[in-house]
Amino acid sequence: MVALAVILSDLLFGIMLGCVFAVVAHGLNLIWGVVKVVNIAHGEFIMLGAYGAYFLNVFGGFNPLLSAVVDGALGIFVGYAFYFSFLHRELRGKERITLRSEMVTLVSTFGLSLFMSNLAVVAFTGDFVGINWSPGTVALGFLELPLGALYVTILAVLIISTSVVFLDRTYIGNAIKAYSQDITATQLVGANPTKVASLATALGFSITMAGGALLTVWIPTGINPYMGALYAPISFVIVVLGGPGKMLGSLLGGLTLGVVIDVLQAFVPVSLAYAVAFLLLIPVLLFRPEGIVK
Amino acid sequence: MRIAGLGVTFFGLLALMLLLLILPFAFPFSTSVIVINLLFYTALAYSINFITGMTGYVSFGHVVFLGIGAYALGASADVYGLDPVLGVLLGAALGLVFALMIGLVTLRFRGVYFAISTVVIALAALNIVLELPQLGGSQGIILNLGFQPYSWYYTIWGIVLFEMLITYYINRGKLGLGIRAIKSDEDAARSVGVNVSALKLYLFGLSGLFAGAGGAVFAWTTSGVFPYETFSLNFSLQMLAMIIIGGVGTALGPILGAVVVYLPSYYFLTVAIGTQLIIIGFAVVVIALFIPEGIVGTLKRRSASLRELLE
Amino acid sequence: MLKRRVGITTKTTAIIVAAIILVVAGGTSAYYLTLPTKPPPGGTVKVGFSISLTGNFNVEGAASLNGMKTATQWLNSNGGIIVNGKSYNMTLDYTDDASQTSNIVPLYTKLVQQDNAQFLLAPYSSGLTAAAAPIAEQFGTIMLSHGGSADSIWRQGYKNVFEVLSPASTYLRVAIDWLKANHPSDKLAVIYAGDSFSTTAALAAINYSKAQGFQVVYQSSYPTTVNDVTPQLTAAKSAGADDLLGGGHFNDGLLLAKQLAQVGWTPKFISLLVAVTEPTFQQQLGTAANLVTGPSQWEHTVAYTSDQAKSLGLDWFGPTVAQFTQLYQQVSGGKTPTYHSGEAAGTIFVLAKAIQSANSFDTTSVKRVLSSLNFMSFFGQFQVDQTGKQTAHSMVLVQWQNGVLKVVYPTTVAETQPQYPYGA
Amino acid sequence: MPTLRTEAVSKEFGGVQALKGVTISLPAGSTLGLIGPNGSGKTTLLNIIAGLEKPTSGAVMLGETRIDHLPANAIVKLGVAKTHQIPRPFAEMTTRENVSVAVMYGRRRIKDTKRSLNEADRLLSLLGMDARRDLPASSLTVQEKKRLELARALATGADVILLDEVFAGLSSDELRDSIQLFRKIRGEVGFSALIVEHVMGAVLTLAERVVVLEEGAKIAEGTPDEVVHNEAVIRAYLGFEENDSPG
Repeated sequence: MVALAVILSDLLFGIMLGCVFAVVAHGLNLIWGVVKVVNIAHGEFIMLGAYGAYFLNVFGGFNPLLSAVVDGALGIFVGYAFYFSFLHRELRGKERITLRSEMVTLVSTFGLSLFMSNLAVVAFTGDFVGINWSPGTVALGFLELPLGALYVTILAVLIISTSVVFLDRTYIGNAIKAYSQDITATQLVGANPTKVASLATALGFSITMAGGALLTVWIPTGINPYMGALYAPISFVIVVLGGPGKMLGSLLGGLTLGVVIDVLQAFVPVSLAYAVAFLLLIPVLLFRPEGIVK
Repeated sequence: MRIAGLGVTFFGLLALMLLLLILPFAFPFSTSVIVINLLFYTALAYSINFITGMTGYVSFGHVVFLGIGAYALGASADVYGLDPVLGVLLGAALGLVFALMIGLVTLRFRGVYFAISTVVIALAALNIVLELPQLGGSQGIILNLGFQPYSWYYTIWGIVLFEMLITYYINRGKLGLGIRAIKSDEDAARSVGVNVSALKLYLFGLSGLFAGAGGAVFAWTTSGVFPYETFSLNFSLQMLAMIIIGGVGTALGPILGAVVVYLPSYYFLTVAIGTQLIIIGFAVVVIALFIPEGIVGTLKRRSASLRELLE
Repeated sequence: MLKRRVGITTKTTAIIVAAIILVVAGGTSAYYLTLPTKPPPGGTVKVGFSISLTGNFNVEGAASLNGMKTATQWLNSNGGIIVNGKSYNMTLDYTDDASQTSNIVPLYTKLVQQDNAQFLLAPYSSGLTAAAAPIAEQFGTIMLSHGGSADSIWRQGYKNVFEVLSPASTYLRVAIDWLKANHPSDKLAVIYAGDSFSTTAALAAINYSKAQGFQVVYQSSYPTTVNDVTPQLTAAKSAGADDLLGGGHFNDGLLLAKQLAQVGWTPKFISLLVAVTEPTFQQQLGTAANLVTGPSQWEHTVAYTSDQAKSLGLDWFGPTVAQFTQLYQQVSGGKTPTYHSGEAAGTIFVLAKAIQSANSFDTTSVKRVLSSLNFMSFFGQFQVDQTGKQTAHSMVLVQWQNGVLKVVYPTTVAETQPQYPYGA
Repeated sequence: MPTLRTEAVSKEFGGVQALKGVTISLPAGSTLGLIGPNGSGKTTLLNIIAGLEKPTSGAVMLGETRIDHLPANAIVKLGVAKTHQIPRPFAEMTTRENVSVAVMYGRRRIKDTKRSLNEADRLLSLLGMDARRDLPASSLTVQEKKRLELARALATGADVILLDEVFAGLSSDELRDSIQLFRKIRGEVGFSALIVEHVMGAVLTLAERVVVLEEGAKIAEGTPDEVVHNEAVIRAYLGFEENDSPG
C-alpha cells in the first residue's frame, strides 16, 4: 500500500522535475522547431552549461541562478559559432530543409557529441562534481520543498513564457515564426533568412546552456562529462511529446515526463519508471505525430 | 554502375578472409585475439550498414540488438549450460526477432524520428534489464566458458564472411536497386512498386540478426554480461562512426572503417592516451560535413577507375 | 551490365597485387604487434596488468595504479623480494584498458604471451576481472584481484585467481554490527545504486540485517545514470525508517546525503558505500557530512600495526601505514591514498610475501603458499578460502566528526567512538 | 485492361473537406482529363487512386477489385502508376537505373538485371532520352525529369497511368512536341490515362472526356467541347483568374 502522502509528494517533486526537464529541453525545441534540424550534441551543451555554472561557482562564488544568466549570454556566441560551422552550409539558400540536410546535421552533431564529451573528460577529468548551494527548504503542510528547485521551477516557467511572448509579440519573433513555417516567407516580411536562422539557433543555445546551469540545482552532484547521455534523450522525448516548435510544448512535455517518472516510482522500481517515460515516445509518434499539444 | 559483376574488391576481400582463415595457426594467440576484436567490430559495422548504410535510417540505438544477443548467450550458458556456439545462434535468432518487432513500429518513423525512437528503445531496454533478476539484474552474469581463441575466432570469422557475402548479394541485384531507390526517395520508390516497408524490415531484421550474433560473441569472449557495459550507447556510436568513416552502404566501407577506428584505439591503449574518441568524433564531424560518402564513397566519386575497382 | 571490359590480365594482376599488399601489410603489422619484448633481465620479477586510466573507472584506476607504484617502489628500495637468498626487484608492466571489457582479452593475452609477465594483477572492477580470469587460468598464471569484488567470480572454480580485498557482500556488515550492538530496534531503509557492486553490497546488507533481527522498512535501487533520489528518500521517510544504508560509488553517496536536505529527512544513522572515505565528500557537503558513516577496506588513519599482528600470532610484511601514506604522496604528487590505492598496494605486498614465502617464482609453489598464507600488512589481514576468496580481511567503519574522518569501529582498530544520532 | 472508377470518394484533412463525394470512371484504353483551379482537389484525388492517401469515405475500384485500402506499391503491381507533379527522380542513380527500378519492381516483376536494363533502354529511346541514360538523374533538366517520370510509370508495366501536370510550364512549341510524343507512345504502348492539369490546353486536345473539380466537388463532366461551354466551369475559371492570375 502506497501512502497518499508519498504520491502527493512525488507529484509535487515530479512537477518541479518536469519544469527542470522543460527548461533543459527548451533550447532544443526552439532550434528543432525553427531551423528544423536536430542537434544530437544537445546534451553536451547542457553539460557545458553545467560546467560553466560549476566553474563560476568555484572561481566567482556565483550561485547557479546567477550563472544561468552568464551561461545564457555565452550561449549566444556558442550558438552563432555552431550555426555558421554546422548549419550554414546546409541551410544557405535552401527553400526547405531536405531529408539529406537533416541527416547531415544528425551525423555531424553526433560526431560533435563524441568529440565534446571525450574532450571534456580530458579537460575536466571524469570526476563527478557538484555545486554547493542550498537555499534550504520551505515547509508546505507535511511536506518540505527545496527552495532552490522552486526557484528553478519559477525561472523555467518564466523563460518558456517569455519565449512565447517574444515569438508572438516582437517583430524579430514574428520573423522567426515565419521562417519556421516557410523559409521564403521570411524574405516576404523583409528579413534575411540567414540572420533569422542564426539568431534562432543562438537563442536556442543560450537557453540550452542556461538550462544546464539551472539543472545543477536539481542534481547537486551530477556534473560530469557524460551527463548529456541522460539529458539529451530526455530532451528529445520532451520535444516530440510537446511537438517541435511549440514553445509551450516544452513545458507540457517536461511536466508529463517529470510527473510520470516521479509518481510511477511510488509503484514500480525507478528503472522501470524511466523505461516507461522513454517509451512514451513511441505511442505519441504513432498516434499523435504532431505532439500532444493541438 | 552497381549492377556490375563481382569486381576486384570482392575477390580482394575474399582473399583477405581466406588469409585470415590460417592466421590463428601462423601467429600466437596474442595476435588472434586482436583480430577477434577487430572482426567483432567489423561484424558490428556490417550489421549497422544493412540498415543505416543502405537505407539511410540512422539506428542510434543499435546496441539494443547487441545486448539481446549477449544476454541470449549469457543466460543460456549460465542457466542451461548451452554450448556457446548454439548461444551465438540463439543470439542471432533473438536479434532477428526483436529487430522485426521493433522495426515493425519504428520503421514507420522517418529521419530524426526513427533515430530518436531507437535511442529511447535502447535506453528503455537497459532500464528493463536492470530490473530482471532472471538476467542477473544490475549484477549481470559472470560466465566461465574458458579461453577458447579458436572457437571465438572462427565463429566471428564466419559471421563476418556471411555479412560480406550478403552485402554483396544485396548490392548487386534487384534488391540493391530497390534499396538505393528507398534511400534516395522513399515515396517515389513506393510509387514505382518497390515494397518499401517490407524491404526496410528485411534489412532491419538482417542487421538485428548479425548484431545479435556479434553481441553473443562479445559475451562469450568477455566471460560475462553486464547491463551498463553491454547496453552502452558507445557501441552504437562506434558502429556508426565506423561506417560513416569507411563509407556508408558499400561492401568495403565497414571493414575499412572498423580497421581505421579499432586498430588505432587499441594502439592508443598501450601507450595510455585517452584521446581516441576525441579523434574519432572529430573525424565524423569532418566527414559528415565535407565528404559525406566516407572514404570508399569519396574515392569512388573522385576517380572512375577506382570506382570500377571498388565495386 | 556495364561490365566495361577490364582485360582478364589486368584484373588478375590487380587481384595478385592486392593480395600481395594485404599479405605484406598483415604480416608486418602482425609481426610488430606480436614482437616479444625483451625477456626480463635477471634480478627482476615482472607483474602485468591493465588498469582503467580512461572511461568509467578512470578515477578508481588512477588511484589503484598509484597504490601499486608506491608499493613497488617501497618494496624495491627495501631489499626487494628475497628468493634463494637473492634479491629481486619488482617491475610493473601495465596498459590502459579504457574500462572496456572487450579490451581485456587481447591485453592480458599480450601480457602473458608477448611481455612474459610472471604474475598478473586483475583489472579494476568485477566485470573486467571476470573477463581476465579465463586467461590467467588458461596460461596457468597467478592473478590477484584488487578491485573486482563480486562474489560470483569466486564461484567459477578458478584455480589461479585470488582475492585481496573484501568481497562486496561484506561491505555494510560492519555498520550493521555496530547498530546491532547499540541500537537494535532501529528501522532501516536501504537505497542503493543499481550497479553490480552496489547491488551485491546492498542485497547482502539487507539479508544480514534481517538475520540480525532488524526491520527493513524500505528498499529500492536506482539506475546509475539517474541523478535524483528524492522520491526514494521521501518514501523511506514516510515508511518510518530511522537509519539510511546504501549508496554506491562516490557520486551516489554525495547525492543521497545532499538530497536528504532537499526532502527534509534527518535519519538517525547514515552509512554509505565508498563515497564517505573520499576527502571531497566532506568538502562538498560541509556540515551535512558530519556524522555520516561508511565502510572502508582500509584508511590511511586505520591502525594496523606490527604489534597487532604479533598479538594475533601473524607475520607482518611491508611498510607501516604512515610510511605508505608518505611515500604515496611523493609518488602521486601530493595526493592522499584512498582505499583503492590501499587495496591495490596491499595486493602487491600479498604477491611479494607469497613469492618470498615460497622461496620460488614457480607458479605451483606460490599458489600453494597463497592458499594457506595468513599475514598482516598495512592493508590488514590476508587469508583466502579454498575458492580464492578473501576471508580474513575485515572492513572498518569510518565517520566524519567535525571535519575529520575517524575510524570508529571495530573497537580493535578504532580511533574513537561513533557518534549518534546524525544531525545532533 | 480493367476500368478504373472512384465511387463517391471524400477526403477530410483536419476539418477541411478536400474532396466531396467525387465519382469518376476511366474505361480501358480511354483518356480522361481532370481539370480544376488550384486547391480544387485534383492532386488529392490522384493520390487517393495511387494509394498515397486513404479516402475518408468512398471507394476506388479497379475492375472488380477494391484498391483504396492497398499500399501504393501494391497498387502499382495491379497496373496503376502515377507521375509526380514535381518530378522525384532517384537523384544518385543514373537515368537508366531509375527506369530499371520500375521495370523490376513494377507489375512485370522482371528479376534479371540485364533484361530490365534492356527494357529501360527501350523505353528511354522511345521517349527520346538515349543520350541521357548514363547520366545521374540529378543532372537532368526539369523537362527531362518529367519525361523520366513518364518513363518510370510506363516501365512499371501499368495499363492505367495517372499523369500529374506533365504538360505544365512548357512553351507552345514544346507543348506541341510533347503532345505528339504522347500520342506516339500511346500508339506503341496501350494504356488508359488520367491527365490532371490546371491549364486546359493539352487536356482538351488529348482527352476524350473531361471532369472538372471545384473546391473538392465535381461540377461538370463531358466531352472537351461540352465542358468549355459549361457555365459553372466558366465561372470557376473566371473566379480563379481574378483571384490567382495563372501564369
